[in-house]
Amino acid sequence: MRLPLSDHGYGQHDIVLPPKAQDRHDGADIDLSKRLSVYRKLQEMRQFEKRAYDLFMRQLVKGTSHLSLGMEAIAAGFGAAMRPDDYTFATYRGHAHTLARGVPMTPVLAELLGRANGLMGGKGGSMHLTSVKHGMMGSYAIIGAHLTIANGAAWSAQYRRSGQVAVCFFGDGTTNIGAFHEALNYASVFGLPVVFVCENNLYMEYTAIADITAVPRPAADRATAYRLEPIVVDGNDADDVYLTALSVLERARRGEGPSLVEAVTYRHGGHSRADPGKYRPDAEVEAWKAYDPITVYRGRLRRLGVADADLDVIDKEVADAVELATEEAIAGELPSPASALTDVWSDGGSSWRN
Amino acid sequence: MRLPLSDHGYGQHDIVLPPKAQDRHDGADIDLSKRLSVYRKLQEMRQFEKRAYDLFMRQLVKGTSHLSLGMEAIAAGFGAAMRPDDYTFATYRGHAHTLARGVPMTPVLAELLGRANGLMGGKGGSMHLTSVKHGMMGSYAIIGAHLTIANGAAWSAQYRRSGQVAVCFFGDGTTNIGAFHEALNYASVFGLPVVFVCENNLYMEYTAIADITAVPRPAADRATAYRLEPIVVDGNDADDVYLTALSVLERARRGEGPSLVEAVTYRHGGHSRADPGKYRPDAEVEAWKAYDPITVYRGRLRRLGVADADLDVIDKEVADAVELATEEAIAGELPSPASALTDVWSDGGSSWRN
Amino acid sequence: MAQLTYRDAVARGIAQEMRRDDRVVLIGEDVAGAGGVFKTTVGLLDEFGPRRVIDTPIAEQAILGAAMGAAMTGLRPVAEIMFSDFFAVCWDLVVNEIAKTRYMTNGQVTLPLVVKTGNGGALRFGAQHSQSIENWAMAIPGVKVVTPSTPADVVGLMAAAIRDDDPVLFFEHKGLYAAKSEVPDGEIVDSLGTAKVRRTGRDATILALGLMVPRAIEAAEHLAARGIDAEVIDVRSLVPLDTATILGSLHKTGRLFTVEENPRLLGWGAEIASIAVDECFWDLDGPIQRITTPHVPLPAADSLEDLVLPSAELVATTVEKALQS
Amino acid sequence: MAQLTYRDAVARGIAQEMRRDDRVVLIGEDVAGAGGVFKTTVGLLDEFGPRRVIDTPIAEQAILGAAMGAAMTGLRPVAEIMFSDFFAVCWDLVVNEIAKTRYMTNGQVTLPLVVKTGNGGALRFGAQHSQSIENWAMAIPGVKVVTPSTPADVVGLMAAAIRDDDPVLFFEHKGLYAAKSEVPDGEIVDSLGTAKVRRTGRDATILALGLMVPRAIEAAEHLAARGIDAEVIDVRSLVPLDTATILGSLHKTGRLFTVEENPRLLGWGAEIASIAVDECFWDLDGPIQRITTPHVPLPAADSLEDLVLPSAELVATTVEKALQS
Ligand SMILES: Cc1ncc(C[n+]2csc(CCOP(=O)(O)OP(=O)(O)O)c2C)c(N)n1
Ligand SMILES: Cc1ncc(C[n+]2csc(CCOP(=O)(O)OP(=O)(O)O)c2C)c(N)n1
Ligand SMILES: [Mg+2]
Ligand SMILES: [Mg+2]
Repeated sequence: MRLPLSDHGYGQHDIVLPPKAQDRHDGADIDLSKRLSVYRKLQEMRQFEKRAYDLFMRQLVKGTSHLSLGMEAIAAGFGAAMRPDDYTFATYRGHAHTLARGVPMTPVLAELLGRANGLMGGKGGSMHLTSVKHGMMGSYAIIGAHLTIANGAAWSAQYRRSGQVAVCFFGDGTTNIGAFHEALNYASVFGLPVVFVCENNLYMEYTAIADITAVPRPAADRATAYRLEPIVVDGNDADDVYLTALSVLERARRGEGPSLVEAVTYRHGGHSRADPGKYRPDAEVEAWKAYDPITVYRGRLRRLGVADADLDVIDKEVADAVELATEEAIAGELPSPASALTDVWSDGGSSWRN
Repeated sequence: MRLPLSDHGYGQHDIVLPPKAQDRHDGADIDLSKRLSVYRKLQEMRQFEKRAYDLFMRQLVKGTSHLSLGMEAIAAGFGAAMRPDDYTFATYRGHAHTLARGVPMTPVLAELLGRANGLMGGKGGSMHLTSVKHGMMGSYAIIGAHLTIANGAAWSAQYRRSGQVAVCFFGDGTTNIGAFHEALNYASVFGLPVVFVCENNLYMEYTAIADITAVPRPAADRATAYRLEPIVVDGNDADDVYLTALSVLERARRGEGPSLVEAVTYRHGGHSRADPGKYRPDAEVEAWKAYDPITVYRGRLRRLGVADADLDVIDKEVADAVELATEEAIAGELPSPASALTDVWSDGGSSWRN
Repeated sequence: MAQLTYRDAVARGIAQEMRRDDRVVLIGEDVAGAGGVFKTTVGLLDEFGPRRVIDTPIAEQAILGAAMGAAMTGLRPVAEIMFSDFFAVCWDLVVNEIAKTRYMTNGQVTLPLVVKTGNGGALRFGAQHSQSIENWAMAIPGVKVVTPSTPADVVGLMAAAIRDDDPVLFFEHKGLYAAKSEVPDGEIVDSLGTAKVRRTGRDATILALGLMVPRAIEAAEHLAARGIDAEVIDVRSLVPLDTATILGSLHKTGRLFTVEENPRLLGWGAEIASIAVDECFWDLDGPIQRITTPHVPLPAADSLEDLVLPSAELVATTVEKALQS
Repeated sequence: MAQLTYRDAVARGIAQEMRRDDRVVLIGEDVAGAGGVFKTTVGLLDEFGPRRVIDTPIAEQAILGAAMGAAMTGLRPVAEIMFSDFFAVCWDLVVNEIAKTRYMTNGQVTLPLVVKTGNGGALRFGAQHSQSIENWAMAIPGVKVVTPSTPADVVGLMAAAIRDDDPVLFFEHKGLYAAKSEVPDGEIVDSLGTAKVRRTGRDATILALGLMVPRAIEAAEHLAARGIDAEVIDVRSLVPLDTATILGSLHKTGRLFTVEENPRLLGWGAEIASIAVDECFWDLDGPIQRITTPHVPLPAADSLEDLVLPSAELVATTVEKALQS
């Protein structure tokens, strides 16, 4: 279905609809306890992002922020498959990926609020969430750069023979910038243990990826340019993501080099706090909201015999955790003025002279 | 044939040998007068570059310089196919491409010598040859950038509906830098009348392209990533280049968008003045020197019945022209000191204050 | 005479020029359909159509390359780099290509192009989306550097930049987009390379740029209350630099202060201080002081960002202390 | 004690550190098999093998990204950017990533890496291969900036840079690669952030960097013949800046001159001049003068390049004129 320019002033492109069936991966060989932990993660991410949104509306979060609402299955699926010492590299849209590595909610929320108990003491903010001790090696807000940085962590793992893998998440729009190309060729040439995951949510900021990309599948259709397999997964089905993640992580650990995974998904809201997302055709938005990663996953668990009551318990436990995190974040002190001048250098300071 | 690291300390890669037969394009439908003009161009480029080399050895050319010896068929073939108002964008290895557009030898040689009668008055040098009135829109010495600039000229031609095409030449090593990727996607998305020509001479500076590229054909194997046809031509056979150039230029003029052509070739000498080229296996160098673009073309003309004597006349005329250019260049004045401070701005000056 | 926001003034300036010259075209990420992520190009797609107002991929090198190639072949492009921080991914096009080509070609190539960008802090966007980088550009021979501080200046300087035959980097301050003030009706064309005296005074010369201009003016009012009569100059253009106005004021007041949003080292005020101590040494009644952001990346937290950016109060106390000692 | 070229000193400094610490690795274009296009890494592949000395594609963003990611996960990479002009294609990695990450992460990430590069002119390479860009780096909080002027300093400062836990940009001057002088035997480790007085004098302080250091020393000798006793300071490190040595000398001589290869606007001397006129105003006996390349791109022709780069003679006459007036 092609929308003429007149319908929405935002270029001309086919709308992409999600799969109809939600049970395609019901039969996947994943044990129930794992699936329940994935469900819990999905809930944590969803409820956390909704709370983050509420706090913007209450003017408690300053600046901007980019939510993963509707895209949680990718972070949850990979998080469930990664080894604790693997490396995550994410973008400004990194809340879910941070939680996926087991970072507690309180410091993440406190960072959004610019508090001293924030994950980076308020100095980084929403777009730069980092927790090295959880393998969360950073959230990067300039498009493209972090793909090359992920290569470096993978190179180091290869050099140290540690068996670690670097997983780098980025968006569809990122596939058109130079650093993407440099990073993919470099990783392939040196057989680095890195997994590149394109979260294709069909839009960059306000422009449809289809309007400014030479090929229909922004990542998968570029794979062969780097001697890689084109891999496309259902980014709204955590089981599909999880199984793919297991196999590409294993491939990297076996020393067989990088992979490029395109996970097709959709964001429920706008690009960032400021954006109502009006440029997206209603039919597209509704279809994807119906094919919601949590709906999909909860439906699956019920078909597999899990009682609603048991899932409600998880939801409630997560809700309580979000409440607690909110209170702790709001109760956080403002950063000490002195902290504005610390940690430019490894000596802890910021002096440029003697 | 794979050379172990021990044979030459420069990585491990197959050596690439040229075609055996030299007559593959004897039958091409190109009239003899055109072929004779192509032969003359080949001679001009070859004798010019040899002279440039001699002048380096005589310390008359300062700085560095990058010769096209062995690669002339690409510049000659495209030059013969381009419309006078088409645009050329070249690299630091741009002497041949400049001559291909009809720029006289004297100002080119004088520019290498840093004289006032140089093509840019001595201010640009060997790596930046430019003659706007000949459609030679510049030689660019930072890898990658000029592919994006060629897009701009093509966009302008498209906007003005002028029917002009921009032709952009670059090397194999350039296919791994970010700007290549940005430029190719951008050109494809907007259907720009631009032709990208990769002069694949198998090496970047001292490193074999095969050692640091994910795919065997650095340009052609990337074409599909931009919804383009993979096109490979014999870069040492001017007729193969010429016919391909005609078709991709026509395609661009018809409004069907960009093309990416990989022309396989070899440089007879080192990367630049300073480089003896020792990193290349002898077997490879000898094979390619035997498959020399001038040998190939002269052999063809003879098989087509042109007498050696007639070709010798052309060679002699070119030799005389090179002599004259040399005298005129060496006789050139040094640039006026004042010229060091002109033409930063369109008012002709360089003042940054009032 | 109507009230206009700084944000809307950008679109007005571009539209004014696009109407009179169809060689003027606009490209950038989300500039067409969305009217720009900062809404500085609203209405341009509707009025001028998709041939002249174009959404691009996320490919800043491709954007600036397209602008440069088009400029050298007859168009007068305006390109947007969404946040000035992103100049870092296409800096090669600016410093090695756009800035040098006219000189290297001995004047054969002319590049009438404008690169507009959202610059500066105070919006809590953190270290990678808040930088003031006019000083990066000032260091590069071959590009003109403009930073308007009022809606009227935005319209007039944008028009002047588009009509200029040299490459102009046009720094819009993100912290001023919402600012509103009177803008004359009809065509406005200002001139590049001119500073503006925003407040006349006898005791000290305060130079400021962009968001620092209103803060310097506010500081001058505090100072007036404390009996110090400061002159405030809106530098507006770093290249060309209006040294006549700046040094003329210093000659009058004998004291020079700069208010710079950039981090300390090699902020734009350093060059002006070095010019002043060379050419006006005997005019100086005391040290030249630069008030800048400390030499650190910008923190994200609002409380910390407010602490590091120069405030009107900091300017006032610094000048007062200096004049008392 | 042996004679060593500046070029060979680079390889010696890197080798010294690679021997003692196998976390030190080297990447760059043509650095392994070819020993570097300037032959500054000759012998390293043979001694340390292809796991530690690696030829890369032409992909400067990928090179610096690899260095950064490796540095944050336990290695101590040395990366080469062949010509400093090429920093423009990977400037984002330097200014937005490498320089800011420690601060943004509140100290969680440490980046012990060195980026070495061939900087500067006088080789007739033209506008895109001759720039002196230490000033670009000095303006960025979070990177240290070093420029040695002698072979001994190359070894010692390279060792110090590799052992330092912060990112260091190491500017080798291409015009000095062939320079030869005595270098002590055995391990040499210098310290970052220290300037060196190359010639002591009473009448004027001349600051210089890289290729300008020998020229400043030569100028001082001319001046001595003309009865002027100039002190010459090799700044060596722009960040951290040895203000103690620099301002101490100014306190003694009362006159300050900078000799900068960079184009005029916001060259490194501008910052030092602005510090001096702020902190040492009462020490100054006259104007501070900056001797720089004019604010133009570098021309290719040898006669023109010689004309625009500061010469010993220009330095001598400038200082002489200034002290006589
Ligand atoms: C180099 C660069 N250019 C532009 C931007 C502004 N920007 C931030 S997010 C974004 C859209 C990215 O789209 P995509 O890669 O699809 O990721 P998504 O936000 O959809 O997850 C843009 C253009 C940037 N941060 N960096
Ligand atoms: C961005 C950038 N990186 C590195 C260089 C240094 N350099 C100049 S030519 C060259 C090799 C280019 O190889 P290729 O593209 O194959 O062109 P060729 O010289 O073989 O014609 C390199 C690395 C440069 N000029 N620009
Ligand atoms: Mg997207
Ligand atoms: Mg090559």
